[in-house]
Amino acid sequence: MNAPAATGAAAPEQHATKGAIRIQNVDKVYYAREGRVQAVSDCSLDIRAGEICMIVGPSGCGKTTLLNAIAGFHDITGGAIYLDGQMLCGPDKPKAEPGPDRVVVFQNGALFPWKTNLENVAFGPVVQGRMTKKEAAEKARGMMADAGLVGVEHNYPGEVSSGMRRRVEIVRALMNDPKVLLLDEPFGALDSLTKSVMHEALLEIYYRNKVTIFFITHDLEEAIFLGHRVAIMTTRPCKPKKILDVDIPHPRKYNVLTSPRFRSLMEETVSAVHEEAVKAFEAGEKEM
Amino acid sequence: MSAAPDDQGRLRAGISPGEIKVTGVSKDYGDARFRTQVVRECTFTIERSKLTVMIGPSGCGKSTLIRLLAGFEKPDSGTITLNDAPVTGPAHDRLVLFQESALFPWMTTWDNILYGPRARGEMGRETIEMAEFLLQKVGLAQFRKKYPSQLSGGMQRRAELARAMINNPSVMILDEPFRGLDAMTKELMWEYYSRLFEETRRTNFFVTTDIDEAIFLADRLLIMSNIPCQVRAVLDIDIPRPRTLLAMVEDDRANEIKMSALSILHEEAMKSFSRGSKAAADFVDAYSRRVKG
Amino acid sequence: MSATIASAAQPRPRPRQSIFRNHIVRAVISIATFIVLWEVGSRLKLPWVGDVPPPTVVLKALVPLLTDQGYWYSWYQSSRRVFTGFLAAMLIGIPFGLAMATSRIFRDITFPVFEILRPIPPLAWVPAAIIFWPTQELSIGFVIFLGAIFTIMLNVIGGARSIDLRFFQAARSMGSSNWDIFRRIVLPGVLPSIIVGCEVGIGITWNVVVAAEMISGGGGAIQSSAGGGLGFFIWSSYIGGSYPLIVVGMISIGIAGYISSSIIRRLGLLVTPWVRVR
Amino acid sequence: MANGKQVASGGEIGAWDMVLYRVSKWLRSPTPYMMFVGFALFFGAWFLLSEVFKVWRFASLPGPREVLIEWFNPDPVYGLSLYSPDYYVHVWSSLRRVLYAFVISTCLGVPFGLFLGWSKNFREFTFPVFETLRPIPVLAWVPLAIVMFRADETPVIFLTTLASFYATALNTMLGVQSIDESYPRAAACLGASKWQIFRHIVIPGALPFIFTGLQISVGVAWFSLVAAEMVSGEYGLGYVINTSYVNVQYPVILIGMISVGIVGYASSALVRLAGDYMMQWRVRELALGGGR
Repeated sequence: MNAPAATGAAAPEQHATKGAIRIQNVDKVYYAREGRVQAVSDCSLDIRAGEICMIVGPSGCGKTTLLNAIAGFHDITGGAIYLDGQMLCGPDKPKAEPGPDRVVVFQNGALFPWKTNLENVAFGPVVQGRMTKKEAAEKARGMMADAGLVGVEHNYPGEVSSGMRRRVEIVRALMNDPKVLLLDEPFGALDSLTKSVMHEALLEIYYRNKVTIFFITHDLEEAIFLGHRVAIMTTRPCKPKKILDVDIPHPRKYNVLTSPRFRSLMEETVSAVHEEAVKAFEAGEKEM
Repeated sequence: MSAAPDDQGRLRAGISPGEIKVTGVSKDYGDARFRTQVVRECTFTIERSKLTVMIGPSGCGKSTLIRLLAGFEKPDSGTITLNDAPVTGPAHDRLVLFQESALFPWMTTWDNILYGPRARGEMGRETIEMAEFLLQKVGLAQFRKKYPSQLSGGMQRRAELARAMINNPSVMILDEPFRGLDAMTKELMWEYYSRLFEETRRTNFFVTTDIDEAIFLADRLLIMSNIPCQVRAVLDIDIPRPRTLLAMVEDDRANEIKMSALSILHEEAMKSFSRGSKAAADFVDAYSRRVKG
Repeated sequence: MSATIASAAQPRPRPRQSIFRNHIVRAVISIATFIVLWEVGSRLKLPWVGDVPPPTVVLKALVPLLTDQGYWYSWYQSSRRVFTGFLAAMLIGIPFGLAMATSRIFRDITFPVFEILRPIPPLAWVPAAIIFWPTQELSIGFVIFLGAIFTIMLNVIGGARSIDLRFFQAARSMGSSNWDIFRRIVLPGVLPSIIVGCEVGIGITWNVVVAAEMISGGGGAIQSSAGGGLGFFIWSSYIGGSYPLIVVGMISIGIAGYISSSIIRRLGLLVTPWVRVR
Repeated sequence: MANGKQVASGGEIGAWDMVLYRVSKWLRSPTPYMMFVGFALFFGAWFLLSEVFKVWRFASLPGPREVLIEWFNPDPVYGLSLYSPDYYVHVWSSLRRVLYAFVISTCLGVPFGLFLGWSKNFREFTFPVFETLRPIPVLAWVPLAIVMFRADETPVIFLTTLASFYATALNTMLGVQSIDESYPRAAACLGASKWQIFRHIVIPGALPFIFTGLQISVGVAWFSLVAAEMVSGEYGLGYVINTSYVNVQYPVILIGMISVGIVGYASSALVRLAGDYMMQWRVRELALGGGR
């Protein structure tokens, strides 16, 4: 096993004991029209319980494939993934079962447009049969209030702003008391100022709920601002190139962005990522 | 992609950078009870041969301002002048690059670039040569026969830059041109675009919501307030060119500017965010109390 | 989210057998089952299906027809009608639609009239058309024309409206004249919608031609013979009691309709190369 | 989109205010007056050509005045007007046929389409047959339908159903296929079972397409009903149009055509209303995203 050594400097506050993910030598090959595609190759990564782990890489590098494997949307062709020591998928069982312990927040948002925000948030516990509709609505209302979402319960997602929609979706995920939150570039489509507001909102939610967060992004500033650790991935096939400990204490606010420590981390990341980006950029152009 | 001296000469040939003055411009929308002032008493100058960047929260009326500058719409009051001549309508001395690509999907890269000269009937041998040169310059020589849908996002933006440059506008107006590109491609586009600016020294007006983008590119930075759109602050960014991403991260001056810009912007962003609904306003309220307390 | 393609030299082992082949096989199985069920059902005289001639009988009836001049003449008659009616609809519908899309006043004047005429099904026009037009051929042509024109016009208008506003602004600021914008922005912009409209329109056209020929043949509206056509072929087979020929006629029309819409699709892709690549 | 719409929603604005505002804006634009001009031109030309000047072939067409007088005549010359009970018998029998056809095709077409979209196996085994039969124009089925069903009423209903069924099933299938992949995934994440995904995601997700299909379905139902009634059957508006021609009662042809137009338009409007009612979320989204 080649788990990266924990430096401890940026260890997450150890409130959470559940939600450690171990990704072990994962391979993923699929066959597209153009032929054999090696999306992920020999990828190993340990994510500690209760930490925010940021996965950074250029778009199309296979990060989402990794997330899909953890969530159980796709099978893997080699290696294994464990959640708290339990095998999610591995040699005998290539595809994990999607379940409410690992909830995904999607790139373009997946709030059901035909349900009101409240119905969306209450959806999980109701379909799992854990709560009646009424209990779920009660709890949902409480959780939405905690996240500052008051007065939009009976609106449809299409009626509220995109930043608001993302928050509703995160709350919907948290309703299930998940061990892990899997976020797939959730703020990628927002403009940068709304994004900065959303970052602080996400941290707020995180400080109260202490779940493990697996966060995919290609925005370096976002990665360093939010994460305990930042894993920089190589382009095609995807595997960790460098794992960076972000030793800026939580709770963080936007003025962290201009602190010296932040800048030195930023420098380190920029240089590591830049060559990958150029590689991806050029590969993209060649393919065209 | 470094520019040979004669390259630079060619790029600069025929450019006469202009200066736009905006004085006391206001613009309202809607009528009777539904009237809203989007731009109020806006006054600023887009200086000759400089890259002026305007930053403000989304939905603050920046796009309206661009439509006014381009001449698609007329201001309710105030004046806009280009080189002291009033702006009356769209013309090819002020070209706009839109958010996301506005390349005509039914034309090849080559035809797209030549659209302007063709429309004005200026298809001399020189124009063709210039088009050829620009195509090389933006690195799309092999893609001349491709349609926009066959190009990647970054290539589309570069083709659009070429399409604008061939018309030799005295001012180029760019409305969040790199929005929608992924963060890494975007950063490469910044470097590319600022090098192009340094070579041509054309007057550029660039609108964005991204603070890093703004500081990386700008000679002057205009920070706008929320609706109604007004200039909140003007910062001169005196960081030497050429700039690179890494140098900018290390630069103390850049960081200072960022800090002061951020504090203004954060306030405006929160305001713009809460304008969406009452609930968001409540959220912002609760949030700021929590942050302070 | 696709990742890179491994070098082309590598062999391409596929873990499962080809899906493509599978799906063709399934289609064949499905159609074969349908034909067998049809054969069995009609041989066993099941209710409803019992009176439909079985496929074997239909096939037997078809073979001599292939060399029959009259049968091919019906093809020719129907196709000619569809073609002329459809051409007229295009020649009038496209410019009309473009005028409606570009001129506000013209649209305000004509669109409401167009909207109240549209819900009347084309075939309801048959008697009125016969009263109005001097010859039979013209009245059938007119009804076919009506069948296609509404769809074509709606698509032209819709297509013109969906052109991105920024294209106009960009063209305008690069110094385009109105005519230039119309020719180089509006026309190519609506072309894909025109093609979609034509594809739907020609489907309706075949429906209408069949019915018009049938009504003229046997429904009573037109007493004299309307000069054949596949619709008439079906109707006269029905009157003459030769049921297998009804099915032959139906299949012929199905094939004709399919061929004409694929021709339009092909032509469409030819004139809109930017839609094809992607 | 830094303008107009978003800005206007600043204050508290009621739905009724918005309606009033839109109406007043519409009245101040040239549109309604131009519309009036358009109608005046159309009916005027028709009237002048057929009744006053009696130009060329127009002379044989009944004019608008003639048609209106007959339609509103308590004692109709040709026996059919708003005051004759026969008129309602015809309208009702057409309406009833369309209703039957619509209900049957919806009950069959929607589930069929849902399964076509939902299950790849089902689709691959059944869709080829569907696609082979579809190019045959519905109206080419007329004689065969008469042969198959013998009775008077069933062939007409069968034809109408067939036309509607194609539209409904095809659009429902497209609707299911159009659902963003992340919706069923999100539901699976939240612990929904396969059946729950079908009920909570697939059905509502396909609803917009289903209603588009139903709109088309009503349209083609009237289209083929009229043709079928013209060829066979007794009663019904198509029958009225055809027999009036045979009996040289020309104004009645026009009455029949106009009635079909009105009833057809009303029925598709009903479907649209039902769709809006069932898809509140879309109505509200569209209301917000109105202007550019």
